[in-house]
Amino acid sequence: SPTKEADVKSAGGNEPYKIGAVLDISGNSSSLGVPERDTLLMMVEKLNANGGVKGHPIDLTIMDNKSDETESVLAVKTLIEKGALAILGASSSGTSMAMIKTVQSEKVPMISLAAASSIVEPTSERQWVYKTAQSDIVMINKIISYLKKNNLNKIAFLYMNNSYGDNGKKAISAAVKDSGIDIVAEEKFDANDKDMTPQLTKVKASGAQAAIVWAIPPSASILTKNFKDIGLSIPLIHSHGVGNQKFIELAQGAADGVILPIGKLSVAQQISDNDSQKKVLESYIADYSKKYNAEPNSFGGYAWDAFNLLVNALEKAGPDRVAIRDELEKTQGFVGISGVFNMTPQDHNGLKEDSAVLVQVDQGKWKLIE
Amino acid sequence: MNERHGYKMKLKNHRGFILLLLLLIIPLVAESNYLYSTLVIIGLYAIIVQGLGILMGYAGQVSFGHAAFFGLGGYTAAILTTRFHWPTLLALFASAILPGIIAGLIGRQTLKLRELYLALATLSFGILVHIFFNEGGELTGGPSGMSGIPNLSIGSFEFDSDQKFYMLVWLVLLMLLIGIYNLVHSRTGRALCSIRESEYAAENAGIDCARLKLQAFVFSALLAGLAGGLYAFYVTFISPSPFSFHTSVQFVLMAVIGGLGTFWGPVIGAVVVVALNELLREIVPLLIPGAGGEYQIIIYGVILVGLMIFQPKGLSGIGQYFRIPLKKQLKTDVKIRG
Amino acid sequence: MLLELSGVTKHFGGIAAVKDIGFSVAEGSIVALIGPNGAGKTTLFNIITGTLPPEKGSIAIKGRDIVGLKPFEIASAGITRTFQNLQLFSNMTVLENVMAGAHLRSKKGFIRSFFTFPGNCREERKIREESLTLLEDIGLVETAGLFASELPFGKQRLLEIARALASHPALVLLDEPAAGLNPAETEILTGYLKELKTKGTAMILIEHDMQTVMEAADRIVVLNFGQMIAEGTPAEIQANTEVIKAYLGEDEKIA
Amino acid sequence: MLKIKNLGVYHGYVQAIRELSLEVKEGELLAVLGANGAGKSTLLGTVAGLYKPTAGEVIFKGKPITSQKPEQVVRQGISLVPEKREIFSALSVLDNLMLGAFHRYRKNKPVLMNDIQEILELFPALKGRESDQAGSLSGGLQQMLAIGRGLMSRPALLMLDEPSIGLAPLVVREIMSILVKLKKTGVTIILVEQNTKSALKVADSVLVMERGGITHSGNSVDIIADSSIQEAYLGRAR
Amino acid sequence: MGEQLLQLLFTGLTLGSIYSIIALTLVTTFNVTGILNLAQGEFVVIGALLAVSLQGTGMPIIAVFIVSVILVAILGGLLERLTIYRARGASNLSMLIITIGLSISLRGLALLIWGTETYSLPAFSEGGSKIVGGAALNPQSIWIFALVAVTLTGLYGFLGHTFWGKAVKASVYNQTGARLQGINLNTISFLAFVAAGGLGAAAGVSIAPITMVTYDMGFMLGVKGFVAAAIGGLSNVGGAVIGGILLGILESFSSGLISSGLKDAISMIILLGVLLFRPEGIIGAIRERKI
Ligand SMILES: Nc1ncnc2c1ncn2[C@@H]1O[C@H](COP(=O)(O)OP(=O)(O)OP(=O)(O)O)[C@@H](O)[C@H]1O
Ligand SMILES: Nc1ncnc2c1ncn2[C@@H]1O[C@H](COP(=O)(O)OP(=O)(O)OP(=O)(O)O)[C@@H](O)[C@H]1O
Ligand SMILES: [Mg+2]
Ligand SMILES: [Mg+2]
Repeated sequence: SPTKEADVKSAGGNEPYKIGAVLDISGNSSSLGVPERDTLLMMVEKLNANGGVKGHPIDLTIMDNKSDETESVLAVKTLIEKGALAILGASSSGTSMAMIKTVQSEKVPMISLAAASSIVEPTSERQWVYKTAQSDIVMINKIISYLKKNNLNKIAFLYMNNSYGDNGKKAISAAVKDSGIDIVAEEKFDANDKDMTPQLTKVKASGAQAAIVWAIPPSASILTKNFKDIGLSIPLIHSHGVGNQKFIELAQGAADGVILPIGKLSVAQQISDNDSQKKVLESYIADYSKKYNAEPNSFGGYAWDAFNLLVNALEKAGPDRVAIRDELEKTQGFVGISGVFNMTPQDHNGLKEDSAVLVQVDQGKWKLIE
Repeated sequence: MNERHGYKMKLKNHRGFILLLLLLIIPLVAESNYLYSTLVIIGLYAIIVQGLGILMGYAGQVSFGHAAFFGLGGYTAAILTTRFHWPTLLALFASAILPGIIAGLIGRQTLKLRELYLALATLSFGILVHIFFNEGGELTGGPSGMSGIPNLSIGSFEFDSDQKFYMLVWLVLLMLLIGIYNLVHSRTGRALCSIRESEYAAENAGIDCARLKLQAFVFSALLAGLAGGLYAFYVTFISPSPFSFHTSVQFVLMAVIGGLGTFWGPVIGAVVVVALNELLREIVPLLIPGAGGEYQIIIYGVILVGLMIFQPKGLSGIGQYFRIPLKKQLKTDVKIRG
Repeated sequence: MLLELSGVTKHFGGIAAVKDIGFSVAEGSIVALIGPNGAGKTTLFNIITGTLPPEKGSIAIKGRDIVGLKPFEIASAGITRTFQNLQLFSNMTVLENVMAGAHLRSKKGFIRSFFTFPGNCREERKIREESLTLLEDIGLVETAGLFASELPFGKQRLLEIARALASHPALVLLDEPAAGLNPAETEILTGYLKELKTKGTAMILIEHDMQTVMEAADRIVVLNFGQMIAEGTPAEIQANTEVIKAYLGEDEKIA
Repeated sequence: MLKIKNLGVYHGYVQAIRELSLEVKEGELLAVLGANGAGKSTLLGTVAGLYKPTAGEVIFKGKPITSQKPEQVVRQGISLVPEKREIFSALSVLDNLMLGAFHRYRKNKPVLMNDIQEILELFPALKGRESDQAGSLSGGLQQMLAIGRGLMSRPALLMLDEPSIGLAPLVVREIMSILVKLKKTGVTIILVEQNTKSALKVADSVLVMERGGITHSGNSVDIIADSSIQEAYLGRAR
Repeated sequence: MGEQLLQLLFTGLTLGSIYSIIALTLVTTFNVTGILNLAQGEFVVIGALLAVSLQGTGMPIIAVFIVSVILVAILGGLLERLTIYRARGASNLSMLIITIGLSISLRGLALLIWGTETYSLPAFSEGGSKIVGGAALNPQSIWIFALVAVTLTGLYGFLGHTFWGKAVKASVYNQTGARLQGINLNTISFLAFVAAGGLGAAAGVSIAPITMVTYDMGFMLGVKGFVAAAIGGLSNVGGAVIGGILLGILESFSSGLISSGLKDAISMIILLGVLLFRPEGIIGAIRERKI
């Protein structure tokens, strides 16, 4: 639904820059879309309050695609009709993929908030498409190096049977190829499965030295509970998909000891003060918790990055889609929530391993390890 | 088809066609891609629901699995063009044929079932196919689907703009409508209806119910598949999620809202459901400032319920309020003979 | 012989609904099937029309064995029926009901139905005319445009008969056609049936109205508890004490 | 007992009953004749509360019951045996009969059971079929069941819509005599019949309907005498 | 191995308990009104979510249980009066659509009130899973089975052995006939939905400790329950329970021994099999004569 930003004209008299966002606010992936919407609304308000982009207020129109791909297509077309200079979103891989044809043919820059690397690759067919969420490979590499360090080389991989889990699986099977690590058990489960014990019993039997799980709550939490219940004692490594307090809450104590790679947002206080991101993170957390009195999560972070990347480009390029696209591609050393972005014509995400850290759950809190 | 007064009805329908044609010209003037793509989606759904309408409204056989045929069509087109590099037009034909064949295979047994049980069987078929899309690995691209589907092109002419696609889809739909119009006013249409009313009586009138039901089923699958193929070429990306059970339910909704067993019902249903969604998207926020998808969903459901309460026979029945009863017939009816 | 039954048997659980029935129907003749309630008359109809499979016995029309054929095949072999508990196409008009009954009179299949060849139209018009005349004869033509469900009970029964006749069958099975008609109406119906007979349509007639039976039937078959207790001309049957005891009753006088 | 004042009933556009007025005395057996579509069933249906009249009123035992719901009407002691039988085909014969007494009592099995026995005595053909599914019965047996169910409700006013349909001659006569017996016990009866002969044998008074109105009414003797009616409804030689 | 099988069995029973309670609630409404209530899953979810909120106020779990059951029962009755009651006489399909509409609205409402978050409830009995024969058994599933048992006996007693029960059945088979016997359909359908609501909530509160609860969980639950009910024979309360347990065990074993990706496929194939070869469900009911 087009949620108009409060008072567009607040900043200067200049006519506003129109931008649009397509988010999965309701439907399956609404847990992604909602914090993203909240973040965007917050950012626009703040920006326009401080004079917008060179005196031009931002006129942001957010549309809900109900986590539906067809709706995504319609939504993005509406926004382009309405003259949006660029599109933010969508929240999940499928809905983002569905929009690509349109933005490519209409030549409108788009910044997706979803992780799948296929969204921006091959860049030769994705000149207009960018994304802010780390590709899974970034996270996988973190995990691989951890496994290597503790020479755990027989692993079990469990993943959610949707595109998130699927991408995770693709990434890891690619990554382990020549790393001397082999996957002795590979199990999947449905997003709305209520008990993963069967899969875990297989893992138990497989003699794996560590279990890696690519899923999001609630199923990730249920799995973690089952993991404890059947008395598995090998290290349990999750993905950044569980990088929110909710996961720990729902696992009801079972989450302690879980290890996962994650954006720095959740451990902002723990990272060293000379980390370039520290300031940005703290200000975002401050703003967000002030406005919504709730902790922001990494999804909100993706939106933050996308918005500021765009504003950045707008300031240099002005209201011109081609110029904006070029500026986005030139982005260097942009310090965001998910990491430090260095875009190139070959890399439309621009995040590296340093954008993630490994943490462990300890008495229901994230604790930085390494 | 309940033509209470023979040819009069036919005239009325011709008016319908003319009206439709006029309506179709307007967007060409409007030149709005958003409008085009909305109409494309409506058109695609209308194609499917027309077929479903024959199956449900006329033959009286419920199907909660048509999203599966829709998807099969889409995936056929996608796979043949991206994996096997078929020419797009050929792939489009295949995307209609294959679901048809599959329908033919499962139909024989399934269509023996009645009402709820048929609904269940089709439902589980739908879920099975959806699982196949997810589990198809390399072939279907699994949950993340497959992208890079080329534009549909006939010879050197490429359907690369929304406008072109809009015209294509509605041309197809129009031709179908004319065919279906003939069908429902033919011997076959009558036979289909009689199956809906009483299979025993139909059989005893020499109607091969099993065969006819199967034909209707295959036909509806063909249309769904065709629509699926077009969808794939239109969006050029395809993944399992649009072909879930929800979509099947949507199709049934459109059929029922439009009015079962009526000729224009399916088109009306498709228009109303899609337009309603789009309208709510625009209007709700104006009514309730800052309202998110939640309100749309609620209102959508409420409207649905309202429709079924006040217009249980579907929207195309509304016309009846304006139609004057056939006084003559009814008077003479009360007369006793002998 | 048009229809020949022999040794036809069907049980339901314990009950022998039809037991070892055998009789035959000559071309263009009317055979009445009478007997107490639950004697097995309707069941026999269901068996002949292929709605129920017989356990034993043979059924032949024009010498061709039709046991195991599907109802629609039997219909195209020339046997149609009416239903005791009406099976009308309620949400179709009276005319459509009859035209549907005439299904076998035209050929056009599913695919050809998408197009309007002049031939098809002619075919369609022919069927339409025929059906209207049929309604005329049976006295429903004024109601042609009503939904079948809107007809009064008695007329619904007449419509069933019209629908059964629409395909010009060689043999019609009528299950209590006169039920719900008053004597005057019944007489008209009886006359109509006899006229049909002269046109060469054979009939098996289940009827509890003796007047009609005696007037219309050439031969009468009497069932009781699924068994055939008598067969013969109306005169013979009226004289048959067993029949009187089981069914007609002593003081039943028949004009 | 039952008073109907210029009743009007529509089915959609069809006026099935027009300005119809009649009165039925306590303990009377009224036969209603008329061709198909005359409106007989509609009349009974309206009294029973199945159809809403557009005009006029229905008064039973001095109380207006116009457009009461069927379930209310039954409690007043009016019971209808509909022409389409409306039996519960998936329930057993026994349950069908029991439910006939639903508005009288909800438990107290023994009493119920011997009522049911009485009914079975009246219809020996149903004996031994108590536990069969009603739907599996033959047409005639179902008709008996429907009538039996009607009797189970012990009504003050019993309305039967063509009860003789599908019944063997013997049974028809049986039923007619039952009606006479019932009448003697003070039950008022309205009998819609096409089997004019049998009906006239038992009726006290007769009422002939045509096009939703009453054309003739009087005691059975006069009616049988009336030649015009002879022509239209009784047919010659009957 | 044996240990693993036992584990799979336990898991199957846990799932089975969930499916059977849902199936049971579905079949109840179906048997009483002839309506297949696709909003049943939403009743379950709303029941659970209400419980979450109530529990937040520090009520004891038993009180939470009772209150949310009562509230949702009221909701059920209310919705019946507002929709089903007004649409009475409409075709089964229209009724089905109405319940779909209801489920959509209720889902939206849940989204509005409780958002997209996932919530959880504490188990009825303290201290997590019990290890039995080397396999973990979730005590909550025992509670659920208790609920199933109670409901089941209640229904059997009512439908099978009371006069009202007969009346209710009758009203499903022939409405006109039922009304002519003085059976008040409106009351029946009203009470049916009150019961549906109450049972739904009860189910919700008791499964939430295992399944957790999100606003959009109802639909999937509904479908599973529907499948379970069908396996058991739609018009058969006992069958529904057995169907649910079967489905649960089937899923558990097929994902434990064959492939988790295909477990739904397997249960679907079983369902198709049942439909084609035993349409009246594994617990058969007699089919009636049509003509
Ligand atoms: N499908 C069935 N299941 C169980 N019993 C059946 C079935 N069909 C018929 N019967 C039984 O078979 C017997 C014969 O039934 P049928 O309908 O043939 O009688 P009928 O001669 O037509 O009686 P009527 O004159 O009352 O119509 C009856 O006892 C009936 O209960
Ligand atoms: N459901 C209905 N819809 C529309 N019209 C109806 C309906 N039922 C009856 N009618 C009309 O109302 C009039 C009276 O019908 P009704 O059934 O009362 O006649 P009847 O005297 O009972 O006839 P029969 O002796 O055949 O039962 C008829 O003209 C009939 O067409
Ligand atoms: Mg019979
Ligand atoms: Mg009548």
